Amino acid sequence: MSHAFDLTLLLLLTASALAAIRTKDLLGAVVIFSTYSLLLCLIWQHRGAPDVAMTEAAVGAGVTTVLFLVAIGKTVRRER
Amino acid sequence: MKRALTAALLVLLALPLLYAVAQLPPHGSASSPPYTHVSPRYLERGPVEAGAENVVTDVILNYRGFDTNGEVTVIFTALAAVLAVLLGVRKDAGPVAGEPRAMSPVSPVVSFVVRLLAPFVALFAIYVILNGHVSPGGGFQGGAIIGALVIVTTVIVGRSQAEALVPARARRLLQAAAPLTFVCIGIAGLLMFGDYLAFPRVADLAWLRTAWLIAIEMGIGVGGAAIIATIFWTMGDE
Amino acid sequence: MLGLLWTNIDYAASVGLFCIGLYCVITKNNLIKKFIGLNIMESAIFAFVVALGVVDGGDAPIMGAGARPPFTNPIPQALILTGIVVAVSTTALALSLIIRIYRQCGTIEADELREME
Amino acid sequence: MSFSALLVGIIVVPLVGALLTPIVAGRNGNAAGPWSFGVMSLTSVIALLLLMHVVEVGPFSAYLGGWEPPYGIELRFDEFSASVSVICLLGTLAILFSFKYAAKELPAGRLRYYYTLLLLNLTGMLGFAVTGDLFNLFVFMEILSLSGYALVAVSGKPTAEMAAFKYLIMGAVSSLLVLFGIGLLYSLTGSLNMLDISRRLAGAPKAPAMLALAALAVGFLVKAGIFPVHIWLPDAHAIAPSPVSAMLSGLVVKIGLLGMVRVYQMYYGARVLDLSAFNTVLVWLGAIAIVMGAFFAIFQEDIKMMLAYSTISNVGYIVMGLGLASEYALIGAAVHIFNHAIIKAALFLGAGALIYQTGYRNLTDLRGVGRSMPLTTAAISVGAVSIVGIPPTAGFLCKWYIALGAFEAGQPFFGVVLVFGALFIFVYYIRMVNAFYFQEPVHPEILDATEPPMSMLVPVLVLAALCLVMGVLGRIPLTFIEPAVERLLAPLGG
Repeated sequence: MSHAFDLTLLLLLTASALAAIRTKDLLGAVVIFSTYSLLLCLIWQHRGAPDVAMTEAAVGAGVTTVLFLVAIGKTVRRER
Repeated sequence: MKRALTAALLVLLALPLLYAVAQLPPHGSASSPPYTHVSPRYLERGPVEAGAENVVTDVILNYRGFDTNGEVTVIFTALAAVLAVLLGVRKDAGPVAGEPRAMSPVSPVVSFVVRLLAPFVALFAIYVILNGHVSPGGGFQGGAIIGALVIVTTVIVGRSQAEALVPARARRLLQAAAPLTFVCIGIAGLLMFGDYLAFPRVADLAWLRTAWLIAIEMGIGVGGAAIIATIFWTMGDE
Repeated sequence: MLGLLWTNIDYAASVGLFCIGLYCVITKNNLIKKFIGLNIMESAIFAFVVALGVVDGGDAPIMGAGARPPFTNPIPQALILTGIVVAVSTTALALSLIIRIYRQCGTIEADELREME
Repeated sequence: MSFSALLVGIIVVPLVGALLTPIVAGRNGNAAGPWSFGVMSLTSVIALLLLMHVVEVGPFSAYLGGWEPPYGIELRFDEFSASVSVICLLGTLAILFSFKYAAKELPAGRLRYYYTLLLLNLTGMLGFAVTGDLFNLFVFMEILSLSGYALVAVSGKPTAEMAAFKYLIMGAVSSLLVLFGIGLLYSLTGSLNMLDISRRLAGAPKAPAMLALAALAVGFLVKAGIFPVHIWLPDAHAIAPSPVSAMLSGLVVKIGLLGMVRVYQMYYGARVLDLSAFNTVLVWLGAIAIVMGAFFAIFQEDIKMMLAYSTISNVGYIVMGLGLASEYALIGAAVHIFNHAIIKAALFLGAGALIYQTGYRNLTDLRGVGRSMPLTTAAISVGAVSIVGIPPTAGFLCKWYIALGAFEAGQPFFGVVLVFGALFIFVYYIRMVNAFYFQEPVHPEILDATEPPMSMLVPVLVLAALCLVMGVLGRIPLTFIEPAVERLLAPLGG
């Protein structure tokens, strides 16, 4: 059961990474990337690493995403 | 063409990587070197000799405190780097002059919700910072939450008002708070116990040890929040 | 070998994510996109290192009342806490540079920038 | 004063200096320069005391937090850590050089952060040189890399920002590889202390150990700018402000090489792998870098670009020396790390002074400058003679030792490559000296140029003088580093 759960998460993680790099809309890519960070966070929480999970949620999914959003706001939204 | 070639090369790169990681000590096994060498001592004696029930906190603040000292220096470096890259250039320079976008007024609903939630978020952040030694969390996580709160609040109330509260000199001190706290405690350890960043180990001084741990967590929290907010403002201003 | 890889599926997944990120860094033309790729690579390495510290059935290493072994290894977690902070610092600097480059050159596509040089 | 406290002090003093720089810099940031100069002077005194101590008693340690290794972090000062002396020296001189230079070249408001970043960069390098813990090494590497990226971009020119971004992408990937290698080594040994890893690595499975070696080596070699992955280096080093170029070329690339030395210390001690195949790769990489770096340098018009390619070539010498892995070659390589730092700093600061005074950076435009700025051009010429490796200057002895090492290792072919590379280098530096002294000026006003202000002239002259002094006293560093190399190569040493 637990192994199946882990595997599903890993598959979702890979899928979201692929989706993030395939999306042409940068804003969409950043949002998918923050989903990716949150999935990673779930995996770590599940594996008994709550400290890392919490940091990833606050910093990886939170601060990083905000910084990306600011940068996209200051530049362009679509990739050519 | 370039993409196919890169993909093919990366597959070729992945094969030896996979071959090598397959031969690492089995995942999750309790007899591999990481479980038998250094970590048993941390797990058995950490709470007693390092002072925090959360052994991860023991490791980052006490056993390997110097790494965290370096880590907060890295964030400070990031701040100095961002400021050095973005500050002091005229706004109208360059082909894409910063077209001053009309700030759309913040929706009253959002404004209300932020004002309503802000005290609770602040409380939660303080809880995360102060409880880092007994539960998951700690200075940097709490600092990130405070930083986010500061960002959101200044979007609502306007930045000039927020900045008026803290003069430039004090802001610069706050930005360096995390590494400075570390250095102060490190030197206190050097003077009192003979080694940089040495924490008291005798049971009589357990209160002092806890006080130091909390001081460091608070320093990291305040410093981290100040740096995150400053980076956000500077990037937003450019 | 495949059996071993199955046991070490976490490591294998990290290698896969690492390669996906590297692919993005090498082939993508947009600087922000390149940096999303770099962030994927970074988290792949973090996942790898945290996975080194996982033990079957292990709990978080927090020694409150009622905690019982086995515990996960705290050291990789401590390392990755540092790693995450380092990663966000790099991201902040890179995005500042991207904003400046856009301001001065009007584009953030690598090939157009190269022509400009 | 206990030496373990001093060992911590060499990191903490510049760190505190950096943290306080934005605050003490004053309203315009003008006080930042003298302040950081003072901080680095104090650090240099500490470095000197440590150096004297290591000569007296050999390697010594400080345990941070009082935890004995492998439970805590150990700072370990060995003979290779003696590079702190050159880091402090160059750092102090680069800051002195920046006094006038930075105030003129940088956008207002950045001054205080420029000095903060310089001090942080130095802190990172000093920490990297003295730490005995693998992960701590990574943390310091990040401090110095991050500040390095920003220092390249600090002038605010679009080309500088693009160069910095390129540098950042390559640097970040290489840092990740280093972190990956550290993770692998941790999983194989359960430890992060380098001496401890070396002891425990012996029974490890071969394939992951090899992968860790490869990941660490590639990571550090990218930082060192070895030939196929050098593409970030010329732009970054040429476009950065001159004091920063001197630090990047003289010191930061050497940090990658010092990292290689640390990797070697672990793997030689462990005897886990047969390193001869790996060494062959290194020797070839070094040989290719020597030739290609020199080849590209010949075609450069921009004086700083030429110096940057010359750095690639010289890194090739050091990597080749490491790969030859014979005693002479290793001694030569280790001392060349030190000497090249001084020589290249003299050249970059000298070139910076020329550009500052005349406003030209192409060799054609600079023709005839030797008549109007005799002291500066003389200093650059001393550097040039030195880097070619003409006796009695600093560059000679180490290249001679690496060549001897090639013969000692039974690979005379690489000795020939080395001499051939020196010839190439000779050609392009002759071109530079020729332009300075013997060609008619293209711009007549260059004859009216004056010597730079004292704060710029003094560092250049001091470094040029050191090039000569190190040539005469060249045996001292060679004999100093010898025990460390012997320990490295001795069976079951480490």
